[in-house]
Amino acid sequence: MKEELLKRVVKGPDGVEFEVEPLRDYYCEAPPAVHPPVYAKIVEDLFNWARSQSIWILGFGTGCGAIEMRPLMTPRFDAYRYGIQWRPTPRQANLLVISGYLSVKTLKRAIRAYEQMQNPKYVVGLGSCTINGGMYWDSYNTIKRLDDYLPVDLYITGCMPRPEALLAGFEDLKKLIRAGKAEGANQYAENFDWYKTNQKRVIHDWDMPDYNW
Amino acid sequence: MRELHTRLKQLFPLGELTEQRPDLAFVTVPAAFLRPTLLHLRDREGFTHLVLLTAVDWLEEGQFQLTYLLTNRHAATTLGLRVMLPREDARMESIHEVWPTAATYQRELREMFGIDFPGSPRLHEEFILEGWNDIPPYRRDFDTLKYARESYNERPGRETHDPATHMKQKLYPGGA
Amino acid sequence: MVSPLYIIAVALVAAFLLGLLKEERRGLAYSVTLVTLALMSWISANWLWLFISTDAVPVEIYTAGTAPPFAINLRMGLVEAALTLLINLTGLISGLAMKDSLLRQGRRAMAVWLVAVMALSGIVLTRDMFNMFVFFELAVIATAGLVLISEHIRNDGLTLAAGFKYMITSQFISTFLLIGIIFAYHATGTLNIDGMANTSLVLLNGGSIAFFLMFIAIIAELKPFPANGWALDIYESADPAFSALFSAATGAAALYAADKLLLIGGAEWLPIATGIGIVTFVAANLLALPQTHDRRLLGYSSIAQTGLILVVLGQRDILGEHTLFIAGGLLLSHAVAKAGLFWLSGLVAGRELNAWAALRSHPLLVFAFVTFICMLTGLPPFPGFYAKWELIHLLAGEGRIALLGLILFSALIEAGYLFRWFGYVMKRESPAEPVDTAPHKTAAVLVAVIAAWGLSFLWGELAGALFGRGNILLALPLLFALSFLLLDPLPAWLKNTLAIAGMVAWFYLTYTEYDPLRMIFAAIFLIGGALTLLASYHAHGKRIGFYPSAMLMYAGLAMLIRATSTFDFFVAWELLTVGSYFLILRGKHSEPHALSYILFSLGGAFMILAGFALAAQGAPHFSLASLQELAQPLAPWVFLLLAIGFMTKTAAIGLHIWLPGAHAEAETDVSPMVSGILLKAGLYGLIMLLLTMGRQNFYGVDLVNAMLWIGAITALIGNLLAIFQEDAKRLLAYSSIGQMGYAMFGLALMNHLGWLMALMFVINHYVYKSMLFLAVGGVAKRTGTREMYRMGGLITLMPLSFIATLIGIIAVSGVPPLSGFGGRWIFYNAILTSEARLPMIILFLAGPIAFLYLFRLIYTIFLGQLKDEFRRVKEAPFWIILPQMIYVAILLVVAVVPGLVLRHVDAYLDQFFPNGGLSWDGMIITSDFGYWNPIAIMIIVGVIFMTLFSWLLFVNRRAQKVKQFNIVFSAERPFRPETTHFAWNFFAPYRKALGFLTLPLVTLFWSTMTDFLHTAGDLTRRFYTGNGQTYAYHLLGFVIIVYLFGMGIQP
Amino acid sequence: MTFDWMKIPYALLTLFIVFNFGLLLTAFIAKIGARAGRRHGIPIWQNYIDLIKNYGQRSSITHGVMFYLGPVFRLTGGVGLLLFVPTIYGSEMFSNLSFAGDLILALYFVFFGTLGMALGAGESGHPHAAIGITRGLAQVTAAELPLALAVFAVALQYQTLSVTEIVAAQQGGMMNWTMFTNPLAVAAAMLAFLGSMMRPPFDVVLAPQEIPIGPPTEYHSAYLALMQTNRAIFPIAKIVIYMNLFFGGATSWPEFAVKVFLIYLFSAFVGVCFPRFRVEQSIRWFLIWAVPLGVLSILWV
Repeated sequence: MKEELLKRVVKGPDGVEFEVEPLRDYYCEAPPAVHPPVYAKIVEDLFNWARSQSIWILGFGTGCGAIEMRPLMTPRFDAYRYGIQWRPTPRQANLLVISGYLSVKTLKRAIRAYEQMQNPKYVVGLGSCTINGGMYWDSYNTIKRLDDYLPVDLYITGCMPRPEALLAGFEDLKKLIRAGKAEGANQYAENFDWYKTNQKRVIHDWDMPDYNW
Repeated sequence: MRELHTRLKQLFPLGELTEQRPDLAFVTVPAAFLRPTLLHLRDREGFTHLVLLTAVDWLEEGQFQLTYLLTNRHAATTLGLRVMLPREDARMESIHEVWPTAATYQRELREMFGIDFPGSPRLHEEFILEGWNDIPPYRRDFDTLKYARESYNERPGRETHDPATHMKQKLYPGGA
Repeated sequence: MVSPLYIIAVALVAAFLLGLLKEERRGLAYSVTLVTLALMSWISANWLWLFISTDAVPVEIYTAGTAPPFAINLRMGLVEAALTLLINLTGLISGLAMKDSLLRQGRRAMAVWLVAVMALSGIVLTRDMFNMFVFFELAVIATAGLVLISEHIRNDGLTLAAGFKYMITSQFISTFLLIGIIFAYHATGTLNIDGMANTSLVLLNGGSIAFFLMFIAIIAELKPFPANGWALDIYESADPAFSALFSAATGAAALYAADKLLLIGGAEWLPIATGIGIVTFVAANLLALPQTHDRRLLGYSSIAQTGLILVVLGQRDILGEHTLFIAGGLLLSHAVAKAGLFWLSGLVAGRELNAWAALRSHPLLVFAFVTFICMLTGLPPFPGFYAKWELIHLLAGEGRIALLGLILFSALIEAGYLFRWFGYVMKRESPAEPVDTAPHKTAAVLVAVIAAWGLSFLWGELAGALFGRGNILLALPLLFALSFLLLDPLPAWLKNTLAIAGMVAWFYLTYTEYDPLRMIFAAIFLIGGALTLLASYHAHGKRIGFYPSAMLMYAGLAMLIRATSTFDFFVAWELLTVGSYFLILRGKHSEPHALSYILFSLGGAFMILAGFALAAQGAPHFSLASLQELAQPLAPWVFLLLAIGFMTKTAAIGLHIWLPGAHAEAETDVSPMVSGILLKAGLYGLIMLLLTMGRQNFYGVDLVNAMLWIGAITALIGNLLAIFQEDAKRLLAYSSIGQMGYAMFGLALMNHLGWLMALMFVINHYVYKSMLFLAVGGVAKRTGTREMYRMGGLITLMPLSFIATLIGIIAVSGVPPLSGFGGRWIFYNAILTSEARLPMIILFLAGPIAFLYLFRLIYTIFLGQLKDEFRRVKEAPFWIILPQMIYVAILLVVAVVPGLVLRHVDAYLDQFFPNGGLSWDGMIITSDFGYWNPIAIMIIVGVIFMTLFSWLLFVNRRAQKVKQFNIVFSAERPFRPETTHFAWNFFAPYRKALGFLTLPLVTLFWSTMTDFLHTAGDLTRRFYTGNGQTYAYHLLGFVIIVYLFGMGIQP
Repeated sequence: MTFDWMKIPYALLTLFIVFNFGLLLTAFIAKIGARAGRRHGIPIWQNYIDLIKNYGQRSSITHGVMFYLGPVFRLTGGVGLLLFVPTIYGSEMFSNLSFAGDLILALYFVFFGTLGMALGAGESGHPHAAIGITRGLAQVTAAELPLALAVFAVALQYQTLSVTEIVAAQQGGMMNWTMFTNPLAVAAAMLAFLGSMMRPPFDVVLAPQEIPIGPPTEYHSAYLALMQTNRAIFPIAKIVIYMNLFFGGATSWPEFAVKVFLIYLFSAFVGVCFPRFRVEQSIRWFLIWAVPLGVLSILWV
């Protein structure tokens, strides 16, 4: 545990001393909730269609695959015409692209970013490394199966996959969303303990609340 | 380079010069003489730039080799100083006063090889790894594969091919 | 009637008898001394009563029935009776106060003491020059003797040196005097002063040199600058009770002697006396400025006062019959206050000014100290105030402007060091040695206090009789305020209730008198003041000193709006200034700020005084309304002086540097009083001024236009400075400067809507600034800091304070639908008819800048990250919240129905500016250019807001409440709240762009000014080497200079 | 006073038209910007989809009361601003709720949303939000000044503060527009317009790559949807004021559409051509270039 997260005794302006427990006082402790589709099917279909046509990707590159994401914004590929945009904050993003190998250290940040996104949210694993470790299969600090830690909706294979492959992958993701099959967020909430156990097994210095709201 | 070596040798008990290129050479220095040699090189010989500081694990010899790579910008020559350390309880004098950037390299070496540099700033803070709980991963007695197998789940069905044979088979299925 | 001769005879006999007593019978000797002094005082008092109660003529007495020099010629008149009473009483009380040292020094000292007092009385009583010389000799020798006898107490050689220096110089003087008398006797054949005067001595051959010698000798006895080094050592080394006599009685006697001599000299010598007097007054005050030794400072101050009185005597050609009233007022003020201060100095152990902080634990002594310094500075209701008022008026009436200016300038310096000293008393660390509270010593001080107030009443009555003015001490509000002095031992809540009741009652009694314009101010001063006082319920204990000060301020405010004559107005102005000064000084770290406040305020007040005096042109009674009858070339000057005076109070740019510190450092409930309420006094003054005088042309500059520019620049700089403050209360203080700039701008537009806007600002500023100061004060009270960046995230802990602040900042910023918008709307309509377009642009720039500091205020305190140590902070105390909530209600009501107040004012303004008023048609307010419907705005905004809010509530009904660190942080987590709360140096880019506008040039200017004065004082101090010889040279030099001047003007 | 209740449905109709127009217009402008970069750009209906998507988000979090109120304030500011100004000249139907106040009301109501948004973002506790706000507020003080001066010049010119009357004075041919009768004021105002549109070179407030993304960093789901709605309405409402003051107003919806589009295009055009200013640079820029124009326009009237 990092020092700033330890319990500490502070003195208020009135001279009374009391204890501050950062993890309890500064962070929300609630577990994630399952948000099942609640509206009539036609409404949910409309929403799913909208979700599929408005995919906001979190601007967060984890590995070398991040370099393949940038061309999507350029005139050559122009992903905007498919309703795909980048957002700089996880609060507004729907899609987390794990772009390549994921070291344990980065995994921690990826988990935070994912948990701070709002339901429904999607994860796409990009490249072989996210599938089975790829060329980092024997590395001491790189995870090999992304779906142990985050609910992945779609993998795009390749080392590296070209932007065309990404576009094709996004189209597949859209189909999944429209079909109502992209319920990763709920899956994550339902199997929260399992995911946490997996995450904590590789992240040895767990210095954050269990769920990062 | 030779001249330099001759000059230096009159001052310090250096080993033999290994010349890789006309502008790149390595020489071994006893650990105790490293610091004066570095200072001499920096202040008298114009080797003002510490390019890198790295280590090699000679497991079989029971030694770590530290390499201090220095560059003389004007003469466009690079000289590497090698220092051999015993592997057991490895420690080396810190040179962060000579080059402040060395502190960062020394942090890395402590984390990855477990070589101690007493007095180096922020030496014991985590550098690249977070929450590492095994022996330093760059030591050769650390079994990376075993560690990876134990720590990270494998996906069943993964195949591994040697690129040379695999590509040969693919390109020339007949086996020409 | 007992013959006045007995005053002298009794003293001589008693002194003789003392010599017969045995050395051991000191107690008896002491009793004899006191009885004798009491007897002498009784005789004087008897005579005084006779002259006051009947129209008795002065009595001339020749002892031994023959003319001097073989006998003594005495006269007893009103002045003589009063002065001998003063001298004898001072002698008696000082004798009491120095009981210990007199008993130790034995009968000889007592005998000398008696002789000294007797000699001083003799100087006053005698009517012949020879005996004046004799009495002077007696006084000098007795003085020196007393100093020398007391030497063995201190035993440091200093006293001895001081005594000898005094002796030598005095003999020097006596020689002049004696030679002069011989010449004069030779020339005129009489020693009688009136006789000499009748024979017009100076016209006789060789007479002028004789007069010069006598004159210079008497003047030198007054210790004029620079020939006074020898006397100062006396002040420094003698027993304080003796110094009291030396300062009060010797000074009075010598002045009277000088007065008698001027009778002989006639009009030609008056300018010389004036010149010596004013030089002394200015120089001695300058010298007093850098002093750190209390008695030496008092010594300088005594010399300065003597100089001032000499000026009055020298101005008798224009003061005429009022000389007595003025000189008497000044002299008695000086004598009583200085004697009191010297006695007080006997109670304090240390000699540094700081050591007087020991007084703080004795409220009664603090009160005494306050009484004395207010008396010395000539604040109402003390006699010096009446005297100064008449003096300045008469001087102005005769056009002696330079003299007037010098007197006021020097008086300001005097106020400077006296109030600085008071600041030390209240705020500096208390020394280890306690105050000596021996009853006989404190009694002396208390007698002086009683005398001070008694004289104040007397002078008030005299002023009533002579000039038809009301006695200030009989003004009901002031009496009410003073009664809190007696009530001070009561608990605070009780006094608070009384105060509120009193203010409301006064409003109820007087509200019929006010026209709508005054009504606004009356409501703010009295009802608003009462409302602010609600917050004072939060204080526990007795809060000694708070209520007298606060009520003094409110009394001044209450009297201000009722004032019709310049005199009443100025009295009220001074009262509110002093009251607010005491209030501000109560803050923990407010000492330097309170000092700069009182200095700027008094400077402003003196400007106003000068302005009124110029306007009156010697008329004893001048009503405010007559200001409009003034014509060129006088009017612009009067306008200028008055305007600068009032702008000091509104903290216009250039005169603003006192405000931030004073408002920020004041106590929680004082800040709204001084900001929300007190600032309006300045605006009231400006309104009064503009209403009566209108536009004035000053050498081609339209002064109202100049004011327009000042208002605009004030608004800009005030706002700009506010955004760079880290201290919340300072931020609000600077914001007040800006807001006052707006109001001034509105007034200076000189059209209907401009005035309406200014008045709307008056109301709004009172409400929201009081509210904000209370809210911020409450937060500061709970968190123990005023620095905003230390706070943060308090919204959930202090929700009510937050609401008050939120409403406040919306109102200040002028965003619809709250009341600030009305002000802006009227502003735009007002400037459309104005020709002044350039200053307006500055104001346009100032407007949006307000957003910056307002947002900073609310964000850094209430939003953002909550810190560790404030996690358990509670909401501000109930009594601080309550007025805020009332203000919130008022703001909302004013926002919806601004017509409630404004339409009356609007109608009232029609008589001054018939064109361009608003029309109030139902709910719509229409101007010549636009329209505004506050209720509709409120409803529309409310409906839209509520609709959207309900919609968001519905769609977000399941939102998860998270805590402060649950923010996206670039996939990291925040480290600590302190490093996550973005608050310090909030507008750094703005500083880069426009920071050059905030260079403290004005502060630099004023601090250079004070430095300069101090340096001047220090330089002059080099004259005083402490060497007797040097002092003799000074005296010689002085004589020569006066000779050259004096004889040079003779034909 | 009797209130004409029919004004409410009419006002809602205006709101509806402007809302849709705004959504399409911003998308269209974005498409033009994309074309300048040789891309296709977003589909024209993309804004609708984004809006539905954001309402369709299932979860949301809140940082406190002011966080909640921020977007409400913001949108109230936008809607209110639109409704306080008559949209179509000469049409009783689309004069909206302008009976409540004149030009000054509109100008000051602009700040209503700004202030509320600033408070909401402040409550989120995110330092980037606070940094963004300080930048925005600092910039707006300088950017609003030329506008205020220009507005004042126009008010002086027409001797009225009523928007309707100002438009009325500009009727009867293009040469009666303020743009031609008082070109200095219009120039100053259009420079101020650039500063208030959150587009380059004055978009350091949002600065997506630097302080992602300034004030709205923590906003999401329905909060964001409300703010998007405002992004459609608010610029149009602002442009309506410009149109009415400087470009002769609009007598019909097509004219309205064309004028609003052209004015909007101006800022987009400058935006794609120029890089971003730092705050102190933009303050200096406004003070050096735009304010003197405004001052001249006032002196010139």
